[in-house]
Amino acid sequence: MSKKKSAEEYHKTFAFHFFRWLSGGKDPYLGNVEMRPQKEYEADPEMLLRQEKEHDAILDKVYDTKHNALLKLFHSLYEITSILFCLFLMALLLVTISYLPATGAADKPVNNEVAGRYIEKGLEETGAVNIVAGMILDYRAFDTLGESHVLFVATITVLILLRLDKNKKGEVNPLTKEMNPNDRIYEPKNDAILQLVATFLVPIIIIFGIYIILNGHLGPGGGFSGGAVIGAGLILYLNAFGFQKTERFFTEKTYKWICFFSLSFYCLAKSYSFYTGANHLHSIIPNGTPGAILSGGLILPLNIAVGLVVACTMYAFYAMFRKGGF
Amino acid sequence: MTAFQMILMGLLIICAISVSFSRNLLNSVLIYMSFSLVMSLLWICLESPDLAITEAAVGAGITSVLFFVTLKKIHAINVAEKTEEKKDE
Amino acid sequence: MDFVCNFPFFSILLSLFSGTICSILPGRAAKVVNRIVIAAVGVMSGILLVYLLGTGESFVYWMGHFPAPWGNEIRAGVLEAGMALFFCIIMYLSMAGGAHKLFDEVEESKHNLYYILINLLLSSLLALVYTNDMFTAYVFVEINTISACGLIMIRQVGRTIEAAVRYMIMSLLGSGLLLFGLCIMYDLTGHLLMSNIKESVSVLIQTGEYQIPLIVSVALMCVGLCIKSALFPFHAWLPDAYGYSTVSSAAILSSLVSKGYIFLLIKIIYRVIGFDIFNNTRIIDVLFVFGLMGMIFGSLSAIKENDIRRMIAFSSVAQIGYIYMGFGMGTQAGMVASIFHILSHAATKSLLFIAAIGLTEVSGGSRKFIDLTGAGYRNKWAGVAFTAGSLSMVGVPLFSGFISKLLFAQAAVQVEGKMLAALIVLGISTVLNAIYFMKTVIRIYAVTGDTSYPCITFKDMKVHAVVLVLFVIVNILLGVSSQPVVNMIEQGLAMFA
Amino acid sequence: MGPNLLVNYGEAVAAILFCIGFTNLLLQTNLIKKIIGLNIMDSAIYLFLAEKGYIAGRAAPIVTNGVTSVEAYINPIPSGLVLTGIVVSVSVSALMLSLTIRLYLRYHTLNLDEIAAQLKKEGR
Repeated sequence: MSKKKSAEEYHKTFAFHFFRWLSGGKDPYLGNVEMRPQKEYEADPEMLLRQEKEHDAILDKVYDTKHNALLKLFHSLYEITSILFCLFLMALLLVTISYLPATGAADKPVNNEVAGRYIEKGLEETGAVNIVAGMILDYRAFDTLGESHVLFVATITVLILLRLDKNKKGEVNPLTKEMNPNDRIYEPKNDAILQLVATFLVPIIIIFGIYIILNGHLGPGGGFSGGAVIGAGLILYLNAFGFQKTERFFTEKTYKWICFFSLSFYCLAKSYSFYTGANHLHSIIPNGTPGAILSGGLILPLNIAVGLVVACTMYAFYAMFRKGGF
Repeated sequence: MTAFQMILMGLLIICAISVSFSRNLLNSVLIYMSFSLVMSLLWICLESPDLAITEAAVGAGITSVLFFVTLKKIHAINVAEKTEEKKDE
Repeated sequence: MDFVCNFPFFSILLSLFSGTICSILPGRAAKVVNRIVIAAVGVMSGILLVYLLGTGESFVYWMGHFPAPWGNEIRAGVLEAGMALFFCIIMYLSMAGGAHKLFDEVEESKHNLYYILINLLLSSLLALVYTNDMFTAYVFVEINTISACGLIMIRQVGRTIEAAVRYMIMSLLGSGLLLFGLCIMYDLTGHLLMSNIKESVSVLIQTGEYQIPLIVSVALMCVGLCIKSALFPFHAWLPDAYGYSTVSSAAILSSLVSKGYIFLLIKIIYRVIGFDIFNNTRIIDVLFVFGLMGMIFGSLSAIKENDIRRMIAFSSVAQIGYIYMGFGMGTQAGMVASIFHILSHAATKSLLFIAAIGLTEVSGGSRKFIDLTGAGYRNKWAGVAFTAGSLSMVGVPLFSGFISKLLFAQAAVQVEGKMLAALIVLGISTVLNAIYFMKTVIRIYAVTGDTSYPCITFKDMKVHAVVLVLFVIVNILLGVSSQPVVNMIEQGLAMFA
Repeated sequence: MGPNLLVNYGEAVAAILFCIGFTNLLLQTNLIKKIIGLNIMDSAIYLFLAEKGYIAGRAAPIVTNGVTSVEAYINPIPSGLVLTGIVVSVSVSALMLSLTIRLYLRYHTLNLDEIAAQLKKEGR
């Protein structure tokens, strides 16, 4: 049962005061404190000038890092303590190492049943001839998934730092002025020797990179090293022929989509394998005959995905560093 | 093989120390590049060809290239040459 | 296995995958995806927590087709699920509370990149919470570090970039030491999974083999994580990083990122080394001393500051000192107090950052105390919320800070040699806290004749006000219903063993 | 001192390199050199790990002629861990270099102390 209050009565209640205070109305404390308006302050222009000068002089004096005796003392103290700390760390590590099991021996704690199973059953369980590839992409795939995302997040931070964006209104953002993109010295010049060498070398380098990626489960190599080689080939091409040529087939859009598809494929494929593994379901992906190119279950497609991401990322790093965009 | 490994490790330490004391930034990056190369040789000796390939492609390749671009951006490579080129424009 | 057991795996993969998806979306859509993901992960963690409280035992989840020592694993218990739920709540509120500020400080074309960073940060935090494998922990620590660096420098003014460089240098020193410790541990035990390492370590302790390398490896890992979570002598990067980044970033960094590392340290103590073995080393004494020093010096630096955001940042140094002091006591009670303080500090610090931005908004964007005079009248919601946060930090009953201080004091009484030092420093630190927080509260409620700044009412800041109220409610809930939370923490710690 | 210092010379070299890198990271004033020091530090840890996996007289872990016995190959785990680690160190150095570029463009110096002094002087 609510009783209707008159407006006058309502104005006396706490609720009214509280809501008035909340909505920015009259403040209950404002009226109770005596407030006298101050006399208008008139600054003497000369004095202001002098004050400003003094202020600057004080700042110069205070932040004069080169002639500050205390700061120098602090610096030398810091140097001495860090050298001492590093020497201490070195001694500690050397002593530790002297107690560790001997290198090269076969009967160490490291060579236990874990490594044994990777070597003995690896071929059968993962289908990869290269045991390391089988290990990082099948047995310990979660680490590798994290690793490829480390690369992804590093690219994102580099994009944040170095990408030059135009606003919608066409304003040039302040970074552009800092970056000074008109520097023609950063643009590659038409060097005949470099171009000739690049014409021969770039295809070979890229084919070698592709070989490393596709052969990742059969021999040394894999997505990451192959991708880096391809990236190096692309960078050489860019250096020889300039941005205009590369932009014909490789822009930021291509980069974005390649990265997206490869990483999504990686995530989804691994999710499938994790999910089936954990719930003890049978995975439909065959391992194939060991030694054949189409073997090793998911390892080959994953290597290709990682290779694509790495190649694009390396090229993207270079392009970002050079001119802040593709 | 052991002697070869020891020589390589000696080279590693020499490279690491000379990086710290070299005055020129370009020199220190070049020394770091050779450090990576020696490292990849060492990994061949330690029977890890995967690592050797990756280190050669990444440490001696991509990372050094990125270092060079950075040096160029911060005008640490040959200031004189740069000013000449500006005149040409 | 019940379907619920998939939830930890789903939440990690969902947040990783949403990072990839955000890279092709425009900023606004990325924001929606980000919110949905955080909420979904929070709901899943909540369901998982209820399920675990029902069954009463933890479970292990294979990441792949291979069992324990061969494949990766994640593991979920009450403490892990509770932490994940809490992290999601705080992250969601921080993102919502700082959203309106993001548009002023970050270029519009880079908004989706910001959400990618948040998603990946969430996934790395979840992975650090759930992981059962040391090397996975290292990889996700790196993701956490890099995305935190991105959060610091997304507001691209000189100061934040300098702070980001300092942060990266310190963090990378920390990761280097962590990785070195991990390698030595791997060499001694031959395992990377936490449960297997623990078995091998207890065998090593019994046989008395490799004592020195074992202690050195534990010490290296501890120092690495201490550097990364800004324990007292390593806190030089912190004030700039928290003080100048965008407000959501500051709230998330102070309340979640450093707590992720601390939680990993707790996991290492319990699941890798073993609590009793860890307490028999001298390492806990070092942690205790540095924790005490952090409590005092952090507060002293905060008193000297005249910038509100930097003051709150310095107060973080002091609070992290509290947490390490709890570790240093070497008892179960100390550990429970530390974990409760992780929760209470996370809830309070993000509240303070979000409220501080409301106060600075009505002071012409200035963060100096002199301009903040009377800001509590101009923006009432933020003023009240800031006061509530300050009271919680000082340790007034009804708020969460009181309970954590009470737990610390109770834990200190049980420890023989450290009781006096802990209680004295706790008292001094509380007084110092009161000095600088009450100074600020009095300042924002001082009367000023200056009416040049605008007033803000509820209509202008609906989301912000709701977020502030929710934060205060979380805080008071932690403070009022502390016993269930403490019971849950104890149950979770029992599951760790 | 334990018995194995001379046998473990590879790890000893790794420890020395780690400390050289650590010192560089702490003491060099130039950012570029700090980054190089960081890379040296990381490589040292990877060298340490790779030495752990090495077993004298055994071949690289790539199955040849269908031989799958433990006696034939070295331990594959450290190689896998180092592969992951190298990716991490590349990403980190790319990030650090881009931060360096931005700092230089803003302050025209690579010395962190000078930058800090400049910042304080500007009072922002």
